[in-house]
Amino acid sequence: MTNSKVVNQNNTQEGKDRKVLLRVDNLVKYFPIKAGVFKRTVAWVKAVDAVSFDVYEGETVGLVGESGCGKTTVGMTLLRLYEPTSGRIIVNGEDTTHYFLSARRAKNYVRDTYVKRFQKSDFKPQDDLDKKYYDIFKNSGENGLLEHMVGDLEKKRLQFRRNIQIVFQDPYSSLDPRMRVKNILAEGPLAHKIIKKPQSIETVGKALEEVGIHSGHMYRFPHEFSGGQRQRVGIARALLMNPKLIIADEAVAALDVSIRSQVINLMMDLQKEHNLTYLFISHDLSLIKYISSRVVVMYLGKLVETAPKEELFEAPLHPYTKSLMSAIPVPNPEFKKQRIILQGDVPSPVNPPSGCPFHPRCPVAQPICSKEVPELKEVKSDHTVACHFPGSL
Amino acid sequence: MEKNPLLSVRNLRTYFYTEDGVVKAVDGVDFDVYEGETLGIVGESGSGKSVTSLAILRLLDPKGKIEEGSEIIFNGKNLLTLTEDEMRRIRGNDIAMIFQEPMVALNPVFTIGDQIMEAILLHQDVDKKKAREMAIDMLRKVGIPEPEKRIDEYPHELSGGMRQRAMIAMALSCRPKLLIADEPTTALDVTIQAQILELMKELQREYGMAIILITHDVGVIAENADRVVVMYGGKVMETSDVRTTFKTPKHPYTWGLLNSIPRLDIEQERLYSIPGMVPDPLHFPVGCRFSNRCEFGEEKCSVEMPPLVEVESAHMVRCFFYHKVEQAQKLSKAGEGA
Amino acid sequence: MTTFIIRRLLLLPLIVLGVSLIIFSLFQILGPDKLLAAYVNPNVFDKLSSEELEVLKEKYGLTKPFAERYGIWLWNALKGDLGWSQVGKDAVLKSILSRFPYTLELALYALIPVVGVGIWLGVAAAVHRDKFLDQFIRIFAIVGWSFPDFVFGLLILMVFYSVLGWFPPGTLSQWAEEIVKSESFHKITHLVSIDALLNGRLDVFWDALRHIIGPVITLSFLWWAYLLRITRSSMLEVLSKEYVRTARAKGVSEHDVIHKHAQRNAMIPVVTVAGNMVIGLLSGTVIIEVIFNRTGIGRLAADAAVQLDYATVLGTTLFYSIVLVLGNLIIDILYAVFDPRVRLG
Amino acid sequence: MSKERKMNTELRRTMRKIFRNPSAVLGFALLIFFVIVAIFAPLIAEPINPMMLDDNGNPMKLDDPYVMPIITWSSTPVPPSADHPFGMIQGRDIFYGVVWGTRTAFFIGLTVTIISTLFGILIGSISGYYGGWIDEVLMRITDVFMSIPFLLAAMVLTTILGNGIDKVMIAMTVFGWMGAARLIRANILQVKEEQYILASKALGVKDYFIIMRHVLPNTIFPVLIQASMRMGSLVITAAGLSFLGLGAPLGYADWGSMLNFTRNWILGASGSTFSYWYAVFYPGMAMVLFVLAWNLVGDALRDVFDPRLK
Repeated sequence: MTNSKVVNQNNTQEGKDRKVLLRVDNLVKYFPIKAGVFKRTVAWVKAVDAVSFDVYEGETVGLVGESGCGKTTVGMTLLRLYEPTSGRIIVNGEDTTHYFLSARRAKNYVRDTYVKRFQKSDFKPQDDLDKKYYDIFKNSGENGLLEHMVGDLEKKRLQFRRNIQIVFQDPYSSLDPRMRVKNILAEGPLAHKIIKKPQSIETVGKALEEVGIHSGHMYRFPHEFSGGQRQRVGIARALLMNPKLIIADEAVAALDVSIRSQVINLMMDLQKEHNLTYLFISHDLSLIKYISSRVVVMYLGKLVETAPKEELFEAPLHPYTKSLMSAIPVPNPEFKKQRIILQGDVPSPVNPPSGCPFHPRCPVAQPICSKEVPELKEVKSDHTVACHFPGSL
Repeated sequence: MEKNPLLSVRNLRTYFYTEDGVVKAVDGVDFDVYEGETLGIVGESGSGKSVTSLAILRLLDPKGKIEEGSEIIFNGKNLLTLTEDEMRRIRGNDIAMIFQEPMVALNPVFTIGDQIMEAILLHQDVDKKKAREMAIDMLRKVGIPEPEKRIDEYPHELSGGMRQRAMIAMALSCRPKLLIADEPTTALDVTIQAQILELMKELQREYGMAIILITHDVGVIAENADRVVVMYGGKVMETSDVRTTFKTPKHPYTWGLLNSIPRLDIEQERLYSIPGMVPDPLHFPVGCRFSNRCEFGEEKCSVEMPPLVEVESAHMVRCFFYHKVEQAQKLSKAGEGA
Repeated sequence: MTTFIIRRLLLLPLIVLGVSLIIFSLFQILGPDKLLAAYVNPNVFDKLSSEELEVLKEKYGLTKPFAERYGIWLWNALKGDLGWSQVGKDAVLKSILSRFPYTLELALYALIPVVGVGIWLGVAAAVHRDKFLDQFIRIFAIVGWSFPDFVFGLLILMVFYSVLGWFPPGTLSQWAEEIVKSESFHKITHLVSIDALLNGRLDVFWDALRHIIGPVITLSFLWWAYLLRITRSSMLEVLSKEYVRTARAKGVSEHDVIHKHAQRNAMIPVVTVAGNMVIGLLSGTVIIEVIFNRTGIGRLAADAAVQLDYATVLGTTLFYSIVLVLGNLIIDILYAVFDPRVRLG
Repeated sequence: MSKERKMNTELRRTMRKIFRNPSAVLGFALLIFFVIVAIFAPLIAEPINPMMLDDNGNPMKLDDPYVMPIITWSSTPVPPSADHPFGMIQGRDIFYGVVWGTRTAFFIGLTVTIISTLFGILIGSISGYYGGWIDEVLMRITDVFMSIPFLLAAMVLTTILGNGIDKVMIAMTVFGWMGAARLIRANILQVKEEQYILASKALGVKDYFIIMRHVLPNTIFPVLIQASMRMGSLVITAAGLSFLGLGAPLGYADWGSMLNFTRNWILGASGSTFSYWYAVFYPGMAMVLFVLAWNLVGDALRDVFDPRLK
């Protein structure tokens, strides 16, 4: 497992204990395509294909890619609005992959993923999580581990929902048009019994003021607000759950240019105040450069490059990352940049190209690229790339 | 500069008469487009940029009226005085248009070939066979692979980028003198956007046509336009050549806009935010339309509409206090250097 | 496309089975005594003793459990034997098939004015949106839609038959019916008016026409309205679409913008409605056939329902459901033809 | 209290939108007229039998005001007169029947609409929200019910159950819920993909609350509009059944069965039938106007709440 290596290095190299808040391990999400007389599955849309990355506490990770690269699916799957096809989602040092399965399937998951491995005589823990679960397994056996991981599933689900929240792209469809803002905002905290009904006015008022909306507007309906204000309401809704991680899926893409920076600045201020962690999903590389500390680049369901922001923007190694950067229009007529115009369209994720998914459009592709899938390698410290010839463009 | 403009828009006012009141979507807009150049019109939603483009071709929906006193002079003729029939001969022939969303801008029940050929047959004296050949040529020219096959496909069978190419082929099939491109790449991915913008530049060089490029993306304007018109609240706020506007913006709105977007070319500590909301066209503020969001404004601004004045050669600004922006710009440049 | 058709055809037996099961179980509410009445001459029925009744029940299998009786009916139905129709005085299947042409003929005649005029008026209303013409057409349509078919039918009868004496009720005059039934009259299409033309009997053709005009007026007045409204709203929606603007930006004339670019798209939902209408006309002209005293399948079904002739009721409902499923299949195929975006699969 | 004011302006805007349209005004006016007639029926047409006197010598009160009293033994229709403004048919006063028939129409229409719509909503929302095999089974059942022509099915069931308006209502409900079920299912499938539903799921809100709080309020309006438009056609069908002699019993204050009387006089093939026009006209017009009222109201509501279908 490549990821554990990355984590350990980080801890030692930077000399401080950066805690991994979210670890995405080999996440796969396929959607079936059904056809034929009996609607059988004939093919799969490989929306997310073996994606792994870590998100440390307090940082902002930018997940960037073009439409159809699977970045939104990653967000939805992390939130378990979609169930992952395979892979693990580890939050705060606990495997949460099975949280939203039925109790029976959750147990099967734990048995298949851990117990069967632990029972082998030559088993050695590969990472911290293995070690933790193996200790429990040794001390209290299979039932003990099951109790630890599957016991009280309902409570675990609620805890999970509180830990991870989402801010959506579309400020128009992300708020229920028939509900007053007060009820929209109070819904989550009431469902989790964080607050009681009489308190809701006070809590909601505070949250609104915090995102820069007059608390007296809590009785309004969403359509009485502008796009920017609605997005603020969306942020307040997430904030009210006291989450550790907020997934922002194109959170400012639909806003007018002059409103975007208001919302971006607000989100950065809130991050400091609440010690939030962000996973910022966007197609806009300039925005990602501004807001994030580390960047994950996706193409056609696969992760192609991940690196700290400065590193990535100074020396991108994957030809795709580099072309993407060159394609972003810069509002400075005097700024000279290398122009790389990619040929053709993004292929369909139903029939991804063989080998490296980027090879049909890659300006520096070699014969091997169409045959072998490049592995994700750590080329420099904390800078991984999936390319046979990194840095050749 | 001494050339005669291909298109002159003078005091264009376009009002929409709705149940809730009169929406002054475009309220006294002036600009010129010269042969062979690209004029960028930049603005946010409600700035009136798209309405301006539709007004030029007189394609507004029935609620919108072009007010008396407006002039749109194309090739020496005032388009607003032409009959509907005369206007029809200009549309698609002398002035063509491409739209933001090729998926909805192309008719879903006709093949792209049908739609390109229709434009050719309307304006050129050719038979169907010849028109088909011309359409295939056009498709090849805009970089659609296997045009002989693609010509018989329906819009939904093409990808977004290919659709926009087909749209361009349709618009350029009669070699217009002016192409109006209304957010032509907004719906596309950046790598596809780069392809399409490059294609438009190539075709412009080949055909020598003028382009009005309408977008909200200042980056696209900076890289593709020769001159720029900044619109806000139905009015032109600033206009000059692209370099001048982007290097030394003089209107508070332009300045704020350029400082509020995340950029690849410079390091930014914290983005500037233009305060307030995009104005509702039903309730523009009195005086300067930007006065309620402006940080440089004084009392005068909320009373009186500033005129559009030429502050440097060919650099027009609608602001009483543009020198304040000059100072702020100097300060921020100094800060960058430090 | 092929898989789509196969899928739908596979559904057909399921639906037919479901329909027959529902109707069959509904009749069980009656209980064996009343069910027996369907088998016995009513004059004899009242005089029978209870023992005799039991014997008869046994004979007709009415004492057997529900599942078994349904099984027997189903088995016979599969063999093509739907039983004896008391109303039709013939085998059920034969009664249905012999009456279906009359209904089909009426439906076809009604369809021409309904579709032609309905679409034409709908487009006109949309193009002149909110103007006088639009308001007028809309009022006309909603009034038409609000008229119960039997009230309008009665009015038509009163005016055109009682007062003017032009359009009599019934299917054919006595003399014409005799000609049609005679050996020398060749039944080619089984549609009387067309067969009359093919046989060169203009007088019979005219007689058939005279009898069919009343119901056609009634049906078209009621159905126009609906088609017109759908066409209008669909047309309005299409006219606000961007591709209509693109067409105008190309310099396409207003006539072509409306009748080529817009109308072709607006017809897509209209196909569904028009199709449903055909199905409705084929299966739902019950009241019209009763009022105008016409021979037809609706009339057969109505009579059977009133007289609890359950073999006929089962037969006609099954026939209807088959028409409906096949009709819907055809609509979906047409839909795909009209809209290249729809891929059936 | 800006909140209240906001509400009021919103409401006023909607009202203004509705009442700017003259046909909507006509619809509501007609509807109100019928409501008034229905409420004050005992005052407009007193439920008494003038042919029979009670002990005090006053006309006897009717046991069941919905059964039209026979007031003349002449079986041919009697033309309108001062005492009987709409004339008489089959010995019964047409005016009385039209007035009390209003109540019958409301009763049948509202009951059937409400019950069948509620049932449809139940089936449709279960089907749409849960999807999978539940959806598959429920929708196939719906298909089967939809494959039987409504009028015929209602006829069969009414005949089996026996005459009476309660039987008509049962029959129409059993075969009348599918439209609402399909509509609400389609709407739910659409709403389910909305981001606010996903947001609620991400908040950990329970399914039941998501349906009740978000899905239903956002899907129910088109169903209610459809229901109001169905009122008209349901009344037509009920009357149609009565007209065929299956619904209300003979002499019941019901527009359809009054027209049933007329049928014989019109098809009687004598040249003078047009002189019986009042027998068709009054009950027929009552019905047309009643259905028209509902259609106009439904249309107006749809225009306001569903701008897509203007």
